[in-house]
Amino acid sequence: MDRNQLTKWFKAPTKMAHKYSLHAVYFCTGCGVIEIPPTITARWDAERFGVIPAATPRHANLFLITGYVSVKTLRAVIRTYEQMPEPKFTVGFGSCPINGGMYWDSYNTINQLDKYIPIDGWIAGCMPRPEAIFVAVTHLWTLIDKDMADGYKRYRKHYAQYRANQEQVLGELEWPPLFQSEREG
Amino acid sequence: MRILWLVLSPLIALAVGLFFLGLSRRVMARIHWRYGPPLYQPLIEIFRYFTQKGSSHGVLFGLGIVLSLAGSIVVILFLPFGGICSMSGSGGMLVVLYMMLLAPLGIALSGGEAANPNASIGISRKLMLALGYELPFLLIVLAIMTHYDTISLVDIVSAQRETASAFASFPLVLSGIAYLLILPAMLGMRPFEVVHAPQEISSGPIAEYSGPYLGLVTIQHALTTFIGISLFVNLVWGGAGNPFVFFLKMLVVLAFGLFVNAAFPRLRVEQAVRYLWRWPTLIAFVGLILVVTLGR
Amino acid sequence: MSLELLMVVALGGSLLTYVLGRVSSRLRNGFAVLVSLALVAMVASLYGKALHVSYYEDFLGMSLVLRVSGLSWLFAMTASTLGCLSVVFSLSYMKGKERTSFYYSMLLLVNAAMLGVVLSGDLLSLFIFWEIMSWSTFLLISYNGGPALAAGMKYFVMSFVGSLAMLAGLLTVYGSFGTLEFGGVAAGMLSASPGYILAIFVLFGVAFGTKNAIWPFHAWLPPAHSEAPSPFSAILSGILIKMGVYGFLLIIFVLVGLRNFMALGADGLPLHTVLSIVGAITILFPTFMAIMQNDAKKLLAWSTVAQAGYIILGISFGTSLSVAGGVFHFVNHAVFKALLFMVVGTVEYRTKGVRDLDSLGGLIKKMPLTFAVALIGVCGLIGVPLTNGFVSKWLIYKTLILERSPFLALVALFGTWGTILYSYKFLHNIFLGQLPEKYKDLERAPMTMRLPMTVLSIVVVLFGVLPGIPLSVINSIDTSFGLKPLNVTLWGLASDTGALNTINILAAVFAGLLIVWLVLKSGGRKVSVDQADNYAAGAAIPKDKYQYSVGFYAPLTRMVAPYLKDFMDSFYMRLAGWVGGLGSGIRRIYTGYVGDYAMYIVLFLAALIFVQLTWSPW
Amino acid sequence: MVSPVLLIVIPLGLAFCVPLIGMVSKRFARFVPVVACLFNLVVSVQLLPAVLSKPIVVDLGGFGAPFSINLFVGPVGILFSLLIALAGFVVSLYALAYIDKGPTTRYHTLYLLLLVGATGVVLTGDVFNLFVFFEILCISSYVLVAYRGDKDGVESAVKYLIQGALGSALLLTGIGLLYGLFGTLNMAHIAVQAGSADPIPLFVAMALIVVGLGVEAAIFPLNAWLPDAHSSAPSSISAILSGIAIEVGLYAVVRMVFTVFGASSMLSFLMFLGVLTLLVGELCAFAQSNIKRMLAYSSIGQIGLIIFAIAIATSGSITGGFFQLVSHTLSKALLFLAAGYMIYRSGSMDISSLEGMGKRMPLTAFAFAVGAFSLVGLPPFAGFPSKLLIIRGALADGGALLALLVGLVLLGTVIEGAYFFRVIQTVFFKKGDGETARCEAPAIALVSMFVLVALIIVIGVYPSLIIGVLNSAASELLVRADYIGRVLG
Amino acid sequence: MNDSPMNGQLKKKLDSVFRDIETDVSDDGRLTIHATKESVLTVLSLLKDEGWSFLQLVSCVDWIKQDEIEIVYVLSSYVGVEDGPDAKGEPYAKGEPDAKRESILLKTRLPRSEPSVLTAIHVFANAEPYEREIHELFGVHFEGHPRLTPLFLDREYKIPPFRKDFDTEQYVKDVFDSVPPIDEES
Repeated sequence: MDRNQLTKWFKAPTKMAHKYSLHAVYFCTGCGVIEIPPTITARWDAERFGVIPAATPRHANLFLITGYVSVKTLRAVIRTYEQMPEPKFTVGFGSCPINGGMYWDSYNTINQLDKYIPIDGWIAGCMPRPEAIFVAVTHLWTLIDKDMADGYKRYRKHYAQYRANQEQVLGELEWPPLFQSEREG
Repeated sequence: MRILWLVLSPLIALAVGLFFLGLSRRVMARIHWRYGPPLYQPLIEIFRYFTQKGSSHGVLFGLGIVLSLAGSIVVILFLPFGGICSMSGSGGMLVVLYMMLLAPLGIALSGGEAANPNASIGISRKLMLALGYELPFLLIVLAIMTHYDTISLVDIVSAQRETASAFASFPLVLSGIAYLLILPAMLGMRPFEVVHAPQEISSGPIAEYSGPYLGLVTIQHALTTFIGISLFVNLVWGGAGNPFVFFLKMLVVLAFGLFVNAAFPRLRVEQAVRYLWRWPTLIAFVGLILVVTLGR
Repeated sequence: MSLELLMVVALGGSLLTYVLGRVSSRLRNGFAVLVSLALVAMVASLYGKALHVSYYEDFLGMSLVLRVSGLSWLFAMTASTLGCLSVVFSLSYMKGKERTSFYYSMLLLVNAAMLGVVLSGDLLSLFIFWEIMSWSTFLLISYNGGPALAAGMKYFVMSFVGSLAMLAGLLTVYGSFGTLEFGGVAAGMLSASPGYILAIFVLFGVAFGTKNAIWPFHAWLPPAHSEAPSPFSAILSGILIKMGVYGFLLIIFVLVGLRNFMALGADGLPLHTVLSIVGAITILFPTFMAIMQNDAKKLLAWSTVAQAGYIILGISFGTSLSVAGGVFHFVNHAVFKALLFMVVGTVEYRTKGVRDLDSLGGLIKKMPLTFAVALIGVCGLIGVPLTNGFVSKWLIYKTLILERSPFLALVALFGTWGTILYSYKFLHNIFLGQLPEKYKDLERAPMTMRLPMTVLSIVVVLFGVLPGIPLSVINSIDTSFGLKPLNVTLWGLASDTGALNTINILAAVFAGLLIVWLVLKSGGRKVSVDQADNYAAGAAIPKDKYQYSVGFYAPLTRMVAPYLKDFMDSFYMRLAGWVGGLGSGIRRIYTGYVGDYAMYIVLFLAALIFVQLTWSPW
Repeated sequence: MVSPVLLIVIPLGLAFCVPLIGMVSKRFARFVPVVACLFNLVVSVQLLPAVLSKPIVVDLGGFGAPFSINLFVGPVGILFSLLIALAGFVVSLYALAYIDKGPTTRYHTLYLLLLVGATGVVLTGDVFNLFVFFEILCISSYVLVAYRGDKDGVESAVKYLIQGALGSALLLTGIGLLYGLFGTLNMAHIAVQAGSADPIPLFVAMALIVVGLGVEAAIFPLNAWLPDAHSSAPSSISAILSGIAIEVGLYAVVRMVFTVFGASSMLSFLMFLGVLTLLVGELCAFAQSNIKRMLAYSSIGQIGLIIFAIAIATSGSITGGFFQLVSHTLSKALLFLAAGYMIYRSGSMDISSLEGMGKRMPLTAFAFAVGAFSLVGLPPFAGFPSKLLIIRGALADGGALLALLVGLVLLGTVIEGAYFFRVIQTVFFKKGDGETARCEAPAIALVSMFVLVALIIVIGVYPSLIIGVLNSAASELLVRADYIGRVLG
Repeated sequence: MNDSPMNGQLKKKLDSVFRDIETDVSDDGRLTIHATKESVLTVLSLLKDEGWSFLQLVSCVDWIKQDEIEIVYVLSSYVGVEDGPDAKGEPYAKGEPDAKRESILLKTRLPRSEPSVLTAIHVFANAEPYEREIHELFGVHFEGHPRLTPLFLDREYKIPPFRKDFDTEQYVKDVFDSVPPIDEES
C-alpha cells in the first residue's frame, strides 16, 4: 500500500472500503455469465481486487448484468437491484444491455437497460473478455472516488420515472414502490 | 488489570479472528494457485458492510444477531488466552459449553425471522451438524474434565502445563486425535461446509443479512473461528504461558484446518453426521473409557 | 392457616364451581379464579411453617394426617401457582366449548388432589389423593373426545397399575410397621432388611415412575399430553407428573432414608445407579423422539419425558448438589413447560385448533408477545444461561462430573443439544418463516392468555438471574433431608469446586449486548423491509410455499428413525391386545349350550370328590 | 323389641297380598314392595344394636335347639338382611317407574318372594330351611328373568332354571347325606358333630352342598347361567340378582364352609378359586361389548374377590370381604339401575350405543360413573375402603403365595378399571351421532339411584359407619364355637 | 440407404390403413407423413404402437404464402424398428442401435386464421411443453390441453411473435423504444 492509498484511506474510508470490496451478485442473466468463472478463479483471480461473487443481493454491492435482458429477466433484475443495500453499483456487461446488441429487434428483449435501472458503467463487446471486467472495475474505482458512481442516488431521485418505465414494459408490478415519498412527490 | 483484560480480550480475539479469516483466504488462494486478497480484506469488507444501508426484517432480526455476537464475546471472556482468563471463576467449562449455544441460536432466531427458507435450511443443517460433532466433542471434553477432575478451563490448562499437554499424555491422546478429526466440523470448514453452501442455499442462515447486520455476522464468524481454535489449544494442547505462543499454536491448528478445507469436497449433512458419529466418536469413546478406567 | 381449611377450600371450591356453573358461567369463572388465587395465598402463607394435623382420626384404624414441610411447601406452591395461572388461561381458551363447568371443576379438583398429595402426612392419604388426582386427570384427558379417548385410556391403565402397586406397597408397610405416618414409617425403615426396602422401593417406584413417565413407564405421556386441553397439558406436564418426583423424593429421603437408599444393592448393582441409568435413558430416547415429532404438543410431551429424566438423574445421586439440581429442575420445568404448553394453547386458540408444525409459520408478526414468551420458555428448556433451566442443569452436570460419571454427563449434555434441535423446530415452525395466507388477519392473544404466560416468563428469567431465591428454599429442603447444606448466594453458588455466579454472567452478557448494540447502531442506516421481501433468485415469493418446515430435520430423521422404536409402547399395546384376546378366548367357555354348563357343574363336583378321594388334600 | 321373624313373615304376607291389592288397583300394588322393604329396613336397623351386642336366636315352634327350626340373627345375618332390605327398597323404588308394562302384579309378588327367600336364607339356622328359602329365591328369580317374555329372556331363564335345578338337586342330596350322617339339620348341631364324623361322606356332603350353592353363588366354573340371566332380566331384577341373589348364595357357601363344616383346609382352595373366578370374570367382561353382560361378568369377578377375601380367613380380610360385599351390592345395583335407563333410552345394550349419554342423561350418567368408580375401588367411594381392607388383610399375613395372589387380584382390578373407564369414556366423551335432547330418567328412578350414590359416597368417606357390623360379622364367622354355643345354649 | 426396408414396410402399412394421408420417403431415407388434422392422433398412436415411441419434439412452421400453419411431430424410436413390434420399449435392445434408429416426421397443416388441433398429450405426455410453446409463439390452439398459459413470455402479444407477419422491428419500436429515457434534468 503506497502513501497515496493511505491518504485516501484516511480521507474517505467509506469509498475505499467500497472500492476494494466489490461483491458481485451472482446473477446469470445471459451468455456473459460464462466469463465470470474464469474471472473469479485461478486464471484471473478477481479476489485480489476484492471482487468476489456474493451469494445473495443482500451481501452485494456490485451488480454485473451479464448479457441480454429479456422482459421476464428484467423483472428479476429490478427486484434484485432493489434488494441490494445501498450504496450499490451496476455495470452493464456486453452489448446487449447497452442497446440490445444482436437482439436489437427481438420481440422480447429490452434494448436499453438504463431506462429501467440506473447503470454506472458499461462494458462494451460481444463478449467482453475478463480483462474488460478488470478495466471496468478500475474505472468504477475512479468513479467511486469521484462520487460519480451515483446510480443508486439517481434511482432514488428519479424513481417515479424508473417505476413508470418499468411498468410500461412489465405491466403491473407485484411489489410495492421502493421509495414511497418520491413517487408521490 | 482484570477490567483491562475484560475489555482487551474480545478485541484481541477479534483481531486474531479477522487475521485468521484474511489469512485463510490468502492461504486458500495460494493453494488454488491464485494471488489472493490482501490480509486485511475482511476488515475492508466489514467496514464496507457497516457503511451500507442494512435492511431489517423485524426486531428479532437484529436482536438475534446481537445476541449471537454477545454470546460469542462472553465465551471469549471465559476462555484462557495464553495465561489470561478474564472470567475464570464463574462456572467454568459448563458455562462455555452453554454460552457456545447462544451464537448459533441467535443466528437461527434472526434467520428464522427473515422468513427465507434458505436460511431455515441452513439452520436446520447447522443444528444437525452440531448434533453430529457435539457427541464426540462432549466425549472429548468429558474425558479431559474427568481426567483432570475439574470443570474449570484454567485448571485444565494449568494441569497440562504441569505435566504434559493432553495431546501427548497417554489416555488423552485418543481424545486429542478425535478432536482433530472433528475440528473442521466445529470450524465450519470443508468438508463440513454444507451449512453455508453459497451456491445451493445462498449461504444459508445469513442469506438475508445486509449492511451492518452482515458486518456483525462476519465479526461473529471471526470470533467463532477464534473460539474453536483456542478451545482446541486450551483443551488438548496445553494452552500457553503467554499470548504469543498461544497465537502460534493457534496458527498451526488453523493451518491444519485450512489444508483439510482445501483438499476436500463438501459432504451432505447425513454423510457428515454419519462420519462424525462413526470414527471420531469411536475414538473419543475409547478415550473416555480409558480415562475412566485408568484413572489419573 | 390450618391445613384442613386449605383442603376444604380446595375440594369445596371444585365442587362449588360446578354448582355455580349451573347458575352462571361468569360467576363460575370468577369463582374458579378466586378459589385458585385463594389457594395460592393460603399455600404461600404456610411458608416456613411445620404443621402436623391429624384430620381424620380413624379411617379403618389408620389416622390420616396432613403436614407441611419445606419439600411439600415447594411442591404445593408450584402446584397452586400453576393451577391458578392455568385457570386464568382457561378463561379464554375454554370460551365457547361445551361442558366448561365440568372442566373447571375437574381442573380445580386435580389441583386440590395435588395439594392433598403433597400435604399428606401419611401414605394412606397420599394414596387417596393420588387416586383422586388420577381419575380426575383421566376425565380431563378424555375431555376432548376422539383420539383423546385412547390417550386417556392408556393413561388410566398405566397410572392405575402404578397406584395399585403403591397400594400394595403401602399396605405391606402397614403390615410391618403398623403405621403409615411418615415419621413412623421412617423409624421402622431404619431397621428394615435391604430386601424388604428394595421391594417397597420397587412397588412405590412403579407408581411414581409411571406418574413421572420415566422410561419404561413413559408410554402414556405423549398421547395424553398432546390430546388434553392445552391449559391442562400445562398442569399435566408442569406439575402433575412431578408428583412422581415428589414421591421419589419422599421415599428416598423421608421414608427409606438416604443411607439406606444408597446402600441398596451396593455390593452388586447399586439401586441409585440403576435409577440414574434409567434417568439417562429417559433423557436420551425421548429427546430424539421429540425431534421427530410434527405435532407441537407431542413434541413438548416427549420433551417433558426427557426433562423428567434430568430430574431423576439429579435425585438419584443423592448429594446435596444433585438433589438441589433435581428439585430446582422440577420447579423450572414446571414453569417453562407450562409456559410452552400455554403458548401452544394460544396458537391453537387463535388458529382454531391447528398445532401441526408443518402448517404453521410466521406467527411472530401476529403474536409478538406470545413469541417472546415462547422464546424465553424455550431458552429455559434448553438451559440458556440467565434462564432458570441453566442453573438447575448446571447443578446436575456439575454433580455428574464431580461424581465421575462422565457417561451420564455425556447423555445429559447431549440431550441438551437434542433439546436445542427440537426447541428450535418448535419455535421456527410456529413463529418464524413465512406467514401462511390464511393467518394474515390473526389477532394477538387475548389478555387472559397473555397474563399467565407473561408471569411465567418473568419467573423463568427471575430464577435464572437470581437463582438464590428458589435455591435457598431448596437448600432448606436439602438440609431437612440431612444433606450437607450448599453455600447458596443470591446469584448462584459459592463453592470450592467451581462456583456459579449468574451476576457475572449477566454483566458479561449485558456488556456484550451493549457493545454489539452500539456497534450495530454505529453502522449505516437500517430500513425495515417487509418480512416477505426475500431473496428468491429474483423471482416473486410464492405464497404459502416459501417456507421450509416440513421435514425440518429430514436427514437426521432418515438416519436415526430406524433405530428409534418406542418398543415399550408397542409392548404395552401388544399386552393390552393379548389381554383382550385372552378375554375373548376365555369367554368361549360360556358356549351358550346349557348342556355344557350342566356338564361343568357335574364335572366340577366329580373332580372335587375325585381329588379328595385320591389325594385327600382337604 | 321386635322379633326377627317379622323380617320374613311380613314381606311374605305382603307378597301374597300383592295380587289381592292388584285386583283392586294395580297402582297400589306397586307400592307394596316398597312398604315391605321399608318395613324390613326399619326392623333390621332396630335390631342392629341388640344383635351386635348379642345374637338373637329365635326358636320356632317352641322347642329348643337342635330340635326346633330356628332363626339365627347374628351380625352376619343382620348385615345381609339390612343389605337385602336396602337394596330391595331402592330397587323397588326404581321399579315404580321402570316396571310399567306387562304383568306388573306378578312382578311385584315375585320380587317380594325373592327378597323373602334371600332374607330367609341369611337368617335361618337350619340347613333344610335354608334349602327351602333358597328355592323360593331361585324359583322367583327364574321367573323374573323371563319377565319380559321375549325369546332371550325365556331362553336364559330356562338355562338358569336347568342349572339352578341341578344345583338345588345337588344341594338337596348333600342335605340328605348330612341328615343321614348326623340325624339333624340344625347347623349348629351339625357343626358340633362334624369333627367326629367319617371324613369321606362328610366331604361328599360338603362337596355336594358347596357345589349346589356355588351355582347360585356364581363361583367359577359354576357360573355359566349368570351372564345370560343378568343380561336378559329387566334391569331392576339384574340389580337384585347381582346385588342380592349371588351374595346370598355366597353367604350360604361361606356359612356352610365356615360354620357348619369348619373346613379350614378347604380355604386355600377357595382362595384360588376366588382368584380364578375374579380373573375369568374380569377378562370376560373386558372382552364384552354388551353393557349388561359386561356388568354381569364384572359381578362374577367381584364375587371372586369376595371369596378370595373371605377365604383368607383372617378377621381383617373377612371384614374386607364383607365390606366389598356391601360396596358391591350398592355399586352394582346402582350400575344396573343407571344402565337400565340408559339402555331403555338408547334402545340397545351395546356399549357403543351409550355414546353421548353423558349429555342426554347427565344425572343417570353421573350415577353410573359413581358406581363404576366405586366398583373399581377409587377413593372417595365405597369400593376403596373395601379393596384397601382386603389387600391389607391379605398382605398382613406376609406370605409369598398370598402376595402373588394379591398381585393377580390387582391385575384383575386393573382390567376392571380398564373396561369400566372405557364405558365412562363412551358415555361422557364420545360424541353420539344420534339425538342430543335431554331425556333424563324419571324422578323416582333418579331418587333411587341417588340414594345409592349418597350411600356409596358416605360409606366411602366414613367407612367406620359400618365397620362395626362387619367386624362382628367377621368374628361370627371365625369363632365357630361362639355360634354353636349361642344356638345350642 | 435410399429406401430403407423398414420405412418401406411402414409406408406400405400406413398407406393401406389410412386413406387421408400422404407418405413419402426422402432421399436420405426419412419417412415423412402428411396427415390431415383429424387423423393426426390416430397416426401418432399407430406409430407409437409400431415402435416409434419417442416424441422428439413438436415444431411449427408458418407457411404464410399458403396461409397455412404446419405442425411437425418428430418421432423416433429407441430400438431398431425392423426388430418388430415385439421389441418395442426395449431401448437399444439388439444390434447396432444407431444404424437402425430412424426418425419420422408427421406433418399436418392447419388454416392460418384459426389454427386448432387436438392435443397429443394423451399419446405422448411430453408433448405438453412443446404445445404450450407453439401456442404461445404461433397462436395454435391445442384442444384438450390442460394449461395453455404462457411458458416463456411474460406477456400477451396481439400477433403471436413467431408468425411471419409479426413485425419485430415495428414491435420493438412501438414497445421498447417508446419507453422514454430517464430525464436526469427534471
